[in-house]
Amino acid sequence: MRDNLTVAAGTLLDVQKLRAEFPILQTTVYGKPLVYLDNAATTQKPQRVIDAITGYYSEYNSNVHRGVHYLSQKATAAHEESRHKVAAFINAPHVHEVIFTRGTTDGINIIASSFGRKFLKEGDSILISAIEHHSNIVPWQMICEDRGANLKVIPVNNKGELIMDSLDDLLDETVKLVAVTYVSNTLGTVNPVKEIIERAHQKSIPVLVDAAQAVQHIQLDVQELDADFVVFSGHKMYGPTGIGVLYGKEAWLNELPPYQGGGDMIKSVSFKKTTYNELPLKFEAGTPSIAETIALGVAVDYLQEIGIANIQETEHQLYAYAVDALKTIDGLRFIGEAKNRAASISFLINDIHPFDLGEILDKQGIAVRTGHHCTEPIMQHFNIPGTVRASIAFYNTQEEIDQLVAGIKRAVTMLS
Amino acid sequence: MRDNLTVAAGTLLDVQKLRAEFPILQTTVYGKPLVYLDNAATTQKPQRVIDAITGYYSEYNSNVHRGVHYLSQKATAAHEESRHKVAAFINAPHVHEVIFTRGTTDGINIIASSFGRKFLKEGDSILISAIEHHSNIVPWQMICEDRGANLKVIPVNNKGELIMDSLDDLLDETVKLVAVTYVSNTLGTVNPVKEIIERAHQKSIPVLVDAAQAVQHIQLDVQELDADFVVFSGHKMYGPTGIGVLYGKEAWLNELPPYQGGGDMIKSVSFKKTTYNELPLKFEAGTPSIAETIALGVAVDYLQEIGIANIQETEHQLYAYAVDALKTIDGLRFIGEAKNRAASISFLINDIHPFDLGEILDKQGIAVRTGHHCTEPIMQHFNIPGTVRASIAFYNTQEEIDQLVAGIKRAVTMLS
Amino acid sequence: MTIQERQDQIIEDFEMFDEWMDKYEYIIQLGKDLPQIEEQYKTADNIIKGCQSKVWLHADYLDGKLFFTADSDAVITKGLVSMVVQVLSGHTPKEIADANIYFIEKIGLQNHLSPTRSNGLLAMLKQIKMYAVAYQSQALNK
Amino acid sequence: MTIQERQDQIIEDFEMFDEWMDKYEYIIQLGKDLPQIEEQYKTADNIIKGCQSKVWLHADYLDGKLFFTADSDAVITKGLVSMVVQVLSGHTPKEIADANIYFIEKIGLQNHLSPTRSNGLLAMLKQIKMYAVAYQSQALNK
Ligand SMILES: Cc1ncc(COP(=O)(O)O)c(C=O)c1O
Ligand SMILES: Cc1ncc(COP(=O)(O)O)c(C=O)c1O
Repeated sequence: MRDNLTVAAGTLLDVQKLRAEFPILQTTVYGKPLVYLDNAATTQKPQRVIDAITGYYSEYNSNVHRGVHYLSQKATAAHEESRHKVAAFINAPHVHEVIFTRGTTDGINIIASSFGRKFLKEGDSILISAIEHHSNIVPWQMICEDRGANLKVIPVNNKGELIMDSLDDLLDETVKLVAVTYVSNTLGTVNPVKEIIERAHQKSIPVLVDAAQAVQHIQLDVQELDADFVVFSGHKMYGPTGIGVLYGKEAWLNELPPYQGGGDMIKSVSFKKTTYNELPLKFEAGTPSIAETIALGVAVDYLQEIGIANIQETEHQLYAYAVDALKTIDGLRFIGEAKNRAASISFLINDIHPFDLGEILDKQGIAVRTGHHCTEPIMQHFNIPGTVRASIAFYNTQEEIDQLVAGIKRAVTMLS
Repeated sequence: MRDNLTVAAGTLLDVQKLRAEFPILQTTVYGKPLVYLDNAATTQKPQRVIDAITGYYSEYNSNVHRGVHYLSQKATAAHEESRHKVAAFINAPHVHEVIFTRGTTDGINIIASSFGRKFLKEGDSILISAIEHHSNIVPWQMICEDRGANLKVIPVNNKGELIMDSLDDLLDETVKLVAVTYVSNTLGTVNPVKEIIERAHQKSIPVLVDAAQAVQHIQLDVQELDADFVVFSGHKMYGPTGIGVLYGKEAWLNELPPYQGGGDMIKSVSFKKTTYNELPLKFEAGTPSIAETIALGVAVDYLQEIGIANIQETEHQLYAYAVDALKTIDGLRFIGEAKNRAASISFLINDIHPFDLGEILDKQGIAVRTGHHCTEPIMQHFNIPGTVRASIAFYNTQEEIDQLVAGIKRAVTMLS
Repeated sequence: MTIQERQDQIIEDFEMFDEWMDKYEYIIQLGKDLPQIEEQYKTADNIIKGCQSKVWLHADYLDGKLFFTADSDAVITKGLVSMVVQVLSGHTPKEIADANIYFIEKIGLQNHLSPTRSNGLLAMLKQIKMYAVAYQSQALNK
Repeated sequence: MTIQERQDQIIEDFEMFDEWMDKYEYIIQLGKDLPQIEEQYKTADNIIKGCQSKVWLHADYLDGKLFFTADSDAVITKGLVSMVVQVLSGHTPKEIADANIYFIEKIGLQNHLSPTRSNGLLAMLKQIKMYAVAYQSQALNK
């Protein structure tokens, strides 16, 4: 399920050992051990990430950047160190190309607004794909409407793969930016983003990569991809809520107008003339999410320690196991059967409503997600109201997949 | 220092007892007990707020709103309960008038952008005051520039009080919105926002109140104020970083276009037609800052438990004590001597640079802030490069003020 | 049976079950007894908002009483609709409008249901009460 | 004194002090020895960016050597500037450009200074080295 990925040879992780560091994985739901298969919505947190937050608030909570006092210096140093960690993690050439955001959605909105206001004119267009999350659709719809521009869409085939042949026609001279997800949160499809970037760059069109479902599963090297903008969320990569990252090439970020105004993003303010700050602060107005950036840094350390290549290998095997196991269920059909897939598996069973199935699974302690997963257009493509989605993380086990399959079988009996 | 405030009679708090719940107040800096007088930058957190975050991540971390499973239901319920708590705390008529933001800066930017795009035209103006924080200046400068509108400023006298006589002239027919701070983070001035709102409303002009420095010190009743928009930050009211509140009157919020696009803020999405969600979700795109909203709710509970009226009384006495104590220092002059003041005290001593003074205080374990406090225009008004600012919270003590005064005297000897 | 009697009976039925599985099977079974809405009434207007699954509800006014038919694309939802319809169908608008609905709380359904479901259930009750109020004022105006 | 010798001397001086207070008083004292910049050179161009307080720095090129004068509106900053100037002033552009500056780290200043101060100090060093490189290439071009 990863033919065209360049995978560093990873080794299988000792999952049982790693699970021990996740407090929530030790809990029960309705008296049954929690089987958490909703990792695409958000991942659970290892103890050290939680401890980083507790430690910050208990030992050195302070506002950053402008303080002379000890706590402020300590908080500032930790906050900025996280930026270095993230930069190293994604191999950003410059630390100041890492902008802290509230999450993927925030990052996309920043670019949609700042890029759109500067570069989009009537008749221009933005190119997205048919399998995007609402967060990578609506911001573009909004700015396109504002500027009189058009939203164009890379179509998808019935396996859930982008129809790459259409790309050359779509990438016409009206296109000012391509925004595409690396991994689909609904279908699990891993898009050939490197190829998309190459082909867009041939026509000098910049590309934004929504890596919300990639950065925790796949080695992400912004230089190797040559991506112009990359966005992702802390809470989906074992970090806290309320924090995300926008990577942008220095040249682009310097050219774009700032997004929000306020403290920190300015060099000097007067009622007559206000000068904006340099990167990264130009895009970080107001008090940052300090506890969150620090804890995100710890999550990145954690991922570096266990190794993304190893995570990728471990998850790849579990994914294949899950697909095989689910195939044993009568009437089950997968929604999304792309050649390259990761993390998320969507399916339906006969005419059972996903909501019913999800509810009966829940009562057995199994957490999956049901519905459109914030990707309504792809539901419309398949003409379905929603799917049941199981999404894995490296800490999931084959036993948990077995429980999922048994749980589904039990639910099907009840619901048929 | 609060002549025109309607103060519910509060009783003095048992500060020593309350301090015990703040882990950071038990720590030392350079081997000396921490004297934390930088509360206007950010407040410290009581144990229960920290525990709320730990509890969330350890027991029921999950994405909210769309999940059928137990964890998601529990997280959703807790997240939405916080909204109810905040609504009750500020006496909002409707719970859906409470929008969760990333902080005060985010809240102001939302209104500046959404209100500005809809209502600001060339030649219109926005009225702010001379003592605003950059976060309540720059977003208005940006949208004014975008729309060809003007920024007008309520002037200030040398005590740091707004010159209210100028208001009638300033509130001409070009003014589309007034944005004013309740309490100045630099001077401590408590502005007569109720009167400003009344006078603006006489001309049907809406008012945004920056309550970043008010909500933790003064009973805030949005209905009594009749404010159209009120913004504040969680981290300044004993809650976590990364979270804030935008209150808006239902009628206004319904009329404004959404700010960011993405998950949660839509009712349905297709490439042809996207329908936005109802309040509050219309303004909350993407995964919310879940741990943060839940912990903010706990901070609100805490404030309700100890009572804002009691906080106000306790701080009022400490403030008066501090002003008297600082007066004993030779060469000290206050920057800001408004009749009504709260929390922040700014001063300078002879020609000692604030940065030097702050550094020598820091080495004695005393945390104050130095510089322009993100209010450069008021520094320009007083023609000074910055101030030393001590800002109190209810947990500060008279002994700490004594230490501050002794510390300053020692520093002055060294630096003169 | 009065609205109260029917509620009490449902509460009694539910007390027989210890296991969540049995409760769900009972609910699903109830769904099969739901008086089917005619296809022509499955219109967008008759969809109740606030449910993750779709619910259509239609009211007939006959001899001074309201009769409800309904359907859902999800079988658990259908069971819940069925309970509400069983409790309220066949009563006068005034009885329905005045009815105190306590069975949901008594059987602890709200604790078991996802907030999405609870909201759906509440939306459904609200819709039925609105029908009742509408017919009541119509009756008064005559 | 060579650049190295002067650095070693500062390090030795600092080792005498146990107390932070004494260290600060030493720094403040050094500030008073700083060769004063002439008022005419206190221009915006000569302000070093990256300091919370203002620092003006001016270079004179005399007999193949660079001499620095400076000032600051904050006395601790002035002391820091003074140290840097004492170490580097009166040397050839090449010596300055090639100099390995280790005294800041050795006396643990970076641990004591706020990041704002450290950044300021680094900005100052950078500025001086830039002057040196500029004069060096000027010299080479002749
Ligand atoms: C009066 C005032 N407004 C706005 C802000 C900005 O708040 P935040 O940085 O939390 O967005 C602050 C805090 O620094 C403030 O004191
Ligand atoms: C592919 C994709 N893009 C964007 C998002 C939005 O992320 P967030 O809600 O953290 O802003 C998600 C997560 O739901 C996602 O899966």
